[in-house]
Amino acid sequence: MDLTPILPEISLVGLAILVIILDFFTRRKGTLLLVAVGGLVVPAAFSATLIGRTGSYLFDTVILDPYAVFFKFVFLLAAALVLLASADYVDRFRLYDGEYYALILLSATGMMLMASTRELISIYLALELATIPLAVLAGLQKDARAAEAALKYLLLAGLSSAFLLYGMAILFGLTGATDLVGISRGLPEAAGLNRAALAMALVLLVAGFGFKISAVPFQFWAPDVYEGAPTPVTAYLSVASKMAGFALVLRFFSTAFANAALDWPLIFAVLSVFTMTLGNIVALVQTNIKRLLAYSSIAAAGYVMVGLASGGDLGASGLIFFLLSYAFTNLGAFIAVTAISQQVGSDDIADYAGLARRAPLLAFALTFCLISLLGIPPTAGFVAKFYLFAGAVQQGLLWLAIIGVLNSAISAYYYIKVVRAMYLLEPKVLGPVKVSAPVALALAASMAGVLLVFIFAWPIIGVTEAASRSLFVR
Amino acid sequence: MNTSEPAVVAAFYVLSAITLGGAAGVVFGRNMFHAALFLVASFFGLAGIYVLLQADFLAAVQVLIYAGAVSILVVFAIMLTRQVERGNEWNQLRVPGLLLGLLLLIGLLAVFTQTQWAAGTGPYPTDTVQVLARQLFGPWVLPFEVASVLLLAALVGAIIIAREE
Amino acid sequence: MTITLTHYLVLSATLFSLGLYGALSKRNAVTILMCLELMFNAVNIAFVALTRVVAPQLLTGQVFALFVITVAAAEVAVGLAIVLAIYRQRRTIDATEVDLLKW
Amino acid sequence: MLTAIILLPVAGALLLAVLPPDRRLIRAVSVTFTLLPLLLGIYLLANFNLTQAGPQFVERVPWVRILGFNVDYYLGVDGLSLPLLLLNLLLGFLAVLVSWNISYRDREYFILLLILVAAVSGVFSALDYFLFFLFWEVEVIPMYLLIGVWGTGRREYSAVKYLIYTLVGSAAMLFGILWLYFTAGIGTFDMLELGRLNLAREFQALVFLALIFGFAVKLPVFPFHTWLPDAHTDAPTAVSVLLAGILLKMGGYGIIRGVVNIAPEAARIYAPLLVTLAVVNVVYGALVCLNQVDLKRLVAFSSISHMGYVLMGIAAGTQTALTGAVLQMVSHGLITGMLFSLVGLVYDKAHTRQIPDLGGLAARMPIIGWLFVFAGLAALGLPGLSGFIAEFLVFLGTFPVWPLAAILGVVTVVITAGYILWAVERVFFGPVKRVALEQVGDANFVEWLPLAVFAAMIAFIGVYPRWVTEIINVTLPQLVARLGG
Amino acid sequence: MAPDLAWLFILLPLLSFLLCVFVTRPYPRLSGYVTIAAVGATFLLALLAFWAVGNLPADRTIESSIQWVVIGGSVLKVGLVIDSLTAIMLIIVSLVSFLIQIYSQGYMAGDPGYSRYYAFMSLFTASMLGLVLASNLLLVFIFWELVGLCSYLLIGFWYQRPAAAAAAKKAFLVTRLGDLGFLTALLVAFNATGNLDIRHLIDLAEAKQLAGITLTAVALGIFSGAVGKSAQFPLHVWLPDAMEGPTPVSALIHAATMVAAGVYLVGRTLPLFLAAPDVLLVVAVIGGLTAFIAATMGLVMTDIKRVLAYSTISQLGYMMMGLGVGGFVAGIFHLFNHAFFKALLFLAAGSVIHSLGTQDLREMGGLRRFMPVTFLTMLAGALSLAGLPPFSGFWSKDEILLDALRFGGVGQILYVLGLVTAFLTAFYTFRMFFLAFGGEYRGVGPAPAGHSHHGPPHESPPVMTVPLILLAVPSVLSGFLAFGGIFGTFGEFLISRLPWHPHYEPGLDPTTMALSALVSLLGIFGAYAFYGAGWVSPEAFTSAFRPIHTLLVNRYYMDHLYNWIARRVVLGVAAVLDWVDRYGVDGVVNAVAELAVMMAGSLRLLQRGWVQFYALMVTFGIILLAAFFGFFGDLIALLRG
Repeated sequence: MDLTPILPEISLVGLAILVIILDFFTRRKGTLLLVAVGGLVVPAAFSATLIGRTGSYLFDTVILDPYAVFFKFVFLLAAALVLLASADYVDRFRLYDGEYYALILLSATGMMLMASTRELISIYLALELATIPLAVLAGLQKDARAAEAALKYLLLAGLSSAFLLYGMAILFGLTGATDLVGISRGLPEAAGLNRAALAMALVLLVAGFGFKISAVPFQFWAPDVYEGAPTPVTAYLSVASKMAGFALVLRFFSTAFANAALDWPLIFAVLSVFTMTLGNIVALVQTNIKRLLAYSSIAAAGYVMVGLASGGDLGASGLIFFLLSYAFTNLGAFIAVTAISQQVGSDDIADYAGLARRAPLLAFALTFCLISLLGIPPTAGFVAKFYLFAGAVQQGLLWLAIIGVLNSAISAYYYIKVVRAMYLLEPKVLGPVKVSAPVALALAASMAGVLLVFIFAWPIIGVTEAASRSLFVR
Repeated sequence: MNTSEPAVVAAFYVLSAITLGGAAGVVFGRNMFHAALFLVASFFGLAGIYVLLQADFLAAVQVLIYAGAVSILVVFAIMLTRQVERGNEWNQLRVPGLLLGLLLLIGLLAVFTQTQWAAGTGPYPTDTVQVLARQLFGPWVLPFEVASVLLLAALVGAIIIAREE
Repeated sequence: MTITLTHYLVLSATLFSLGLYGALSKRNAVTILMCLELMFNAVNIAFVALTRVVAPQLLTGQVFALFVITVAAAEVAVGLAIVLAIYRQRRTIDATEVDLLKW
Repeated sequence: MLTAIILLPVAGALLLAVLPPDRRLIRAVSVTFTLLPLLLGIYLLANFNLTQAGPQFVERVPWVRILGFNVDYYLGVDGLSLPLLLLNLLLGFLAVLVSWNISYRDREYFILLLILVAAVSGVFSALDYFLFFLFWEVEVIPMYLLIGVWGTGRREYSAVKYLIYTLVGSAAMLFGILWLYFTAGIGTFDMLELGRLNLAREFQALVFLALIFGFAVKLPVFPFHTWLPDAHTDAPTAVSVLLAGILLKMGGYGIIRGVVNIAPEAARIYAPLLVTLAVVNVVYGALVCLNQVDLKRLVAFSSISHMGYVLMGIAAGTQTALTGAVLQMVSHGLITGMLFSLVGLVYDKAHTRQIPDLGGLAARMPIIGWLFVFAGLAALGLPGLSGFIAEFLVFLGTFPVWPLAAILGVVTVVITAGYILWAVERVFFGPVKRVALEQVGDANFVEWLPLAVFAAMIAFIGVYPRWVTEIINVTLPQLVARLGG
Repeated sequence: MAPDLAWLFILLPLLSFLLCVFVTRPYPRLSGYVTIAAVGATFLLALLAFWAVGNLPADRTIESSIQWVVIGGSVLKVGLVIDSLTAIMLIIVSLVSFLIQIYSQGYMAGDPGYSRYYAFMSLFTASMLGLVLASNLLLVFIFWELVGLCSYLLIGFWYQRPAAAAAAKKAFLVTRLGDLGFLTALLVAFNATGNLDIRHLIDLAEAKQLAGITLTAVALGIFSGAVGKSAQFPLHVWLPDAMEGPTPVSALIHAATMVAAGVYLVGRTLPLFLAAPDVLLVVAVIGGLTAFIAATMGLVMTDIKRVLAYSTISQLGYMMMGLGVGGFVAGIFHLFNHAFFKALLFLAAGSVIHSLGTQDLREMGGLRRFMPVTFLTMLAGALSLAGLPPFSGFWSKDEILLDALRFGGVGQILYVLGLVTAFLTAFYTFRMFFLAFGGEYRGVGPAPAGHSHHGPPHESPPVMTVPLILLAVPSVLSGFLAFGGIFGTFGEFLISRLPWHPHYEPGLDPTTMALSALVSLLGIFGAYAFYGAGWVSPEAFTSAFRPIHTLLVNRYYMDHLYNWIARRVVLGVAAVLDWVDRYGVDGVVNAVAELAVMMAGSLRLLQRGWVQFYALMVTFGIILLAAFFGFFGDLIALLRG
């Protein structure tokens, strides 16, 4: 049995266990972090050895293709940045910092598997492995809000899982297969009378995945959980978890329903409209930065679904590129928020007043990320937006593209509200804001990412395009 | 699996009644402890259904994990939260919840009653444990391992969440 | 009178809907978790029943159900832990009162 | 060369970010890094080949070659863009001088100013639609901050309004660009290449609307103009100068290069609509000016009126009218830049811009007063100054096509004269109105130096417009041929 | 004379303008000298040009032009031409300007804006010379606007006086109203011919190659400009107010030269009018009407400069009427004569004002004793204006009346109107004269600020009186140019070197001469009766004609009407539009924003923080989607083809 395809995951689990064990022996602040972040080199190295390999392993439960490998790296990177960003935050749950790091790593393992499997049972387990640690992480802080966030996350995750499973059961019943390729082979035969069953399965699957990617109307948990969870966890939720969801959804639908006589992109097109519009509009009236970013990330999910709806190579490539750009951008934003709230002691946008004078670099970093979210150059977000909507237009989804671009214009209003607070208002309190080295490093890395993805957009698009193409190769 | 053996038919209906009755007890019961007991009953009913379906290993697992472990956890939680006196109240969504539940049920029934399911080949094994073992440690070894990691994560998580400072 | 696959599926659907109804309309968080468990069990019935028809030799559905049981157990464990945490913080596990985070 | 013009201010901005925040150093760097591009621009002008219609000083590097996506780093200037590029460089330099007295957070201010200038240079030199859009978008945030942080009055409202309007416009534009790209199907964003196609009439008619919307907001065209008075009024002086002087021109330039040239048939279809809007702009803007009590707001509305002539010229589509339109953009950039600088000085010294609170200032600040009269006369189209010939060419070119519009434009000249002279009378003439105004001083050297440059340029172009029209007419004939006019 | 030398006419004073602005501003006297030198030089040049034109072969002119703007096939040229008309105009402008610049040294002495005054004066002279030299309509228009600018700047010279500032603005706006027509005429002409060269247009018009509508539009447009510039009814209202400027400015710009530019322009383009007889008739009627109306208003003015201003309007109407009845030579001759005597009258009035510090006739009187030179020179000017033979005004006025008579039809009515106007002119001229110089001094208080002189009236310094004397000479004698001169009579010279051949029929009509001399005498006598001898009380007389008097004093309520239109209508519309802009157009925008926020406000209510509600929504979503896809799936598939 060739285990090399899952060596990154195995080593990641090993790292998580190592961190937990080390936690018993070391009390020195920083050691664990160093081990957790530094240890990521191992899975990264293993992933690197997988570059260029394609194929199906471990009884077809693991897939290796550029798509999977690409996402392995992205999740490792996201995990690393989130870990770094947590350096100061973990003081709030000092006792459990080892477990905190370990759970992040375990969740990352689940995400990596989500991107590299195409078999229902594995998908389900990978999904749960990614989800359950997140519920714990959300509730790690011993306060009412964190616990509430965890409860909401867990309950709705459970409900979604139930729907998802039901959908999978129907698919299984229709085709007798659990691997997506087998399902796609079986589906055309299951047409005709079974349309209703297929539609029901599709809807249930969308509902199940919709939770992960926070698509309307399955998005309700997001703002509450984002607000209540520790900010680095929020970052992780909004970036890594969502990316994993999309990575899975894209592979799932483009593989399983490739031959189905069912217009599944349409469902995403419709949801996309509602998702981005709701996200953007409700964000207009938010006063808490984390909630604001939560709604913004709902809106972003709407944009990504434009890529899903577009289908085809360009759509998929646009989606992947958008996710990458979004990863750096949103991580950057949340890391900045983490650093700021650590000092300012509030997530209220009003308390960001005059931040540009107290912490010019931090304010600039946040602004830069917000600009990227808004899709204005010179940031990754600009290219991502352009590229994503290009896919929609290419596929003739003009109406969707129009709604999309208009939405992105609306979003300016609330992003700029934050910029306004930081730059236009006078500080209420004076005094500089300090940022610890790991957080600064994470922030710098995110910003570099945002800028570099913009500058080297085209080589990177080459990669995303290869990744997307590998999805459609049978 | 289609069978018209009277004993099986009767068993099916009795077990279904137990299962659904137990579930209804959970939902409609007024007392939390009763609800937990109804849950156990429902789990047992399900185990019976599995036996009817000749999934004996699964029935055993169902009894062990659900009727045993999960139920005990639930009872612990009920006792620890000391909310028994409030009973098992309804919230304001009683009517819309019922409506939506019924709608979903109608949809599912509509699907289930008219779908042509895929036709598998081959006989049903007599010894399901052996087949399951081979399957679990064969094709589904990865999920199996993932499940173990998942349990580890849940274990760690449950401990640190539940622990008092 | 013949017991067919459809019978089992109807049982599954009914149990699922019942569980959903409970999850939607009961106040107690523990009850909600219990109802979730019922829903997972309903899924399991469907898997186990279906596998006899669509993959009788491989028992895929039973394998699936086994994993669902495992995951559900893990989920309920974490869930109950969280309920305890909520109770410690808020002295209530009424889901309608857990609404600090909104809008 | 063009790259250097674009990147030099960016380099200046970076330098400012790392250098110590010393007042004199900041100004030295800002002046240097706006003057150098200006000198380079003058070098371009000197070496511009008046017989070559296509773009010159071309820099073209393939940038993307993926999945039918071909983007080039493609810079170049032709007769259409060179005057506007130079205008931008000049105004950028002058804006630094005008900002000399900024003391609040001056380092950030100049950084943003430099980025703004660089972005606009990019817009005027980009020949690839993607690149054009990129530069177009870069400008938005610095402008928002400049208005929002250093503005006056309802600066936050105005800044956000500017931002939202611009972004809604550019959203439509983004859609239009993509649609154009995929429908044209030649796999390039090259604006000139796209401008040689003959796209289907129906498609032109639709994509025209999407593309022009963004530019129309910027120009601005009624009824999308209401951001302008607010933004101009509340922006700091130098930013108003750039906003009115340059950013509006991006709209006019964009319409010519990015819309009309690519969808000429649609331009013919929509010409009645455009010319109607142009007349509304001209007349409406002028009339509303009469009711303004804030001097700066008055100048802002006058911009709406004057930019209406640009739209009129474009709608007419004859060579004369288009020459007039482009010349009007250059001329208006200078005139309004000068007017805003002057209003800024008045505000600095008298601490109010409310016309009823001012009066008799010419006696206290003769330089400012008479320069204001000069600029006002230029704005009302006095022959010998640049505004006249530009508007005259627009009229001349429009009259054969849309006689009524041209005549309405001519009539508005009186209203223009009315609000300008009335404002001059109320602000500068008559006895000194309040005791507080007795003490106000006149402009010092740094203050009147940019004004002198403005005045010289206005007079120079007014007396010898061929200097500009020759350049414009190197490129225009092709466009006119496409328009069939 | 080399054709390109013509540009010197413009460049010399322009240079002086630039010098005054940038170099000699701190040294006022120097500015004066520079200007005087420059204008003097142009006068010499004008003489040279006159001599050169006179020696040209018949029908030849001196021309020089450059291509100003070239756009594709169309070329905008600007060029200068010196022909006989130009030569005459050059002499008028440069000579009057020269004398006035000298005079101004005295009048403006000590004014803080002395340098500015001379700068503007230089600019004006440059522009005015450019205007008369321009060979195409575009350049005419350019200088036309520039002289308007100088008029604006000089009326508002004492800008600290609200009245001056308002008058300046009014002058600019009202003339610009007329210029709209002019500009439109340019558009029409260029569109029709692709050329704005006057000679070209005249050739086309004479060859009947222009469509009637085009011709009418162009002629009407040009006349509209002339109405504004030459203060013809109904745009005459700015000129009386323009008297707020320094008196030498009034003399130069608002009497001798700029206001005559309208007449000059109509004269220069007269063939276009001749080819469009309807417009020609309009010119004649408007001219006659203006002459009469202005004269009536002149009767009741108490401000010495305003009397002169109305007389100017009236005389300009006379000239316009002359042109309108086809009397090219008569009109231009009157322009020529009027330039001198009206400049003289203004300067003399300026001398009075300078001495007394008031412009109010009621505060003057008996000045003949204090200011003998002024008295005598003003008498010469007044007699010329009144049209008494043999003073210059008589001869040209007579020719105009004769041409009107010859014109026939409406011309005969205009003839009568002209005679009545001549009577009125003589009356109000001498009313003014007697009020100022006759009787006893009625002056009171000290001179207002700005004038340094106090005490009793006194004669002005020589720097002022010498120009008066020099101007008195042509006022008395220039009429005789009708009978001979260096290059033939005025008329012969005028028509000899033009791009077209005006109809000119020299000759005198004894009846007309007698009639006009008689009405002038009657007018003077009447004025003497009222104001010189006091036989009739003016007060009693006016109270007898109270309504008419009120109407005249209120200037036919025309200013009221214009003010009402400007204040109520234009500003009212502006206010309404501004309101619409703020609350209508912008209101929609803000409403959209409000709507979005409202939507946000209601949508966020869904996010009520209650997890089961979320679960409910999820379920609801599933059911909706299922319904959508289950039931409408086929429909959608159908719709999407």
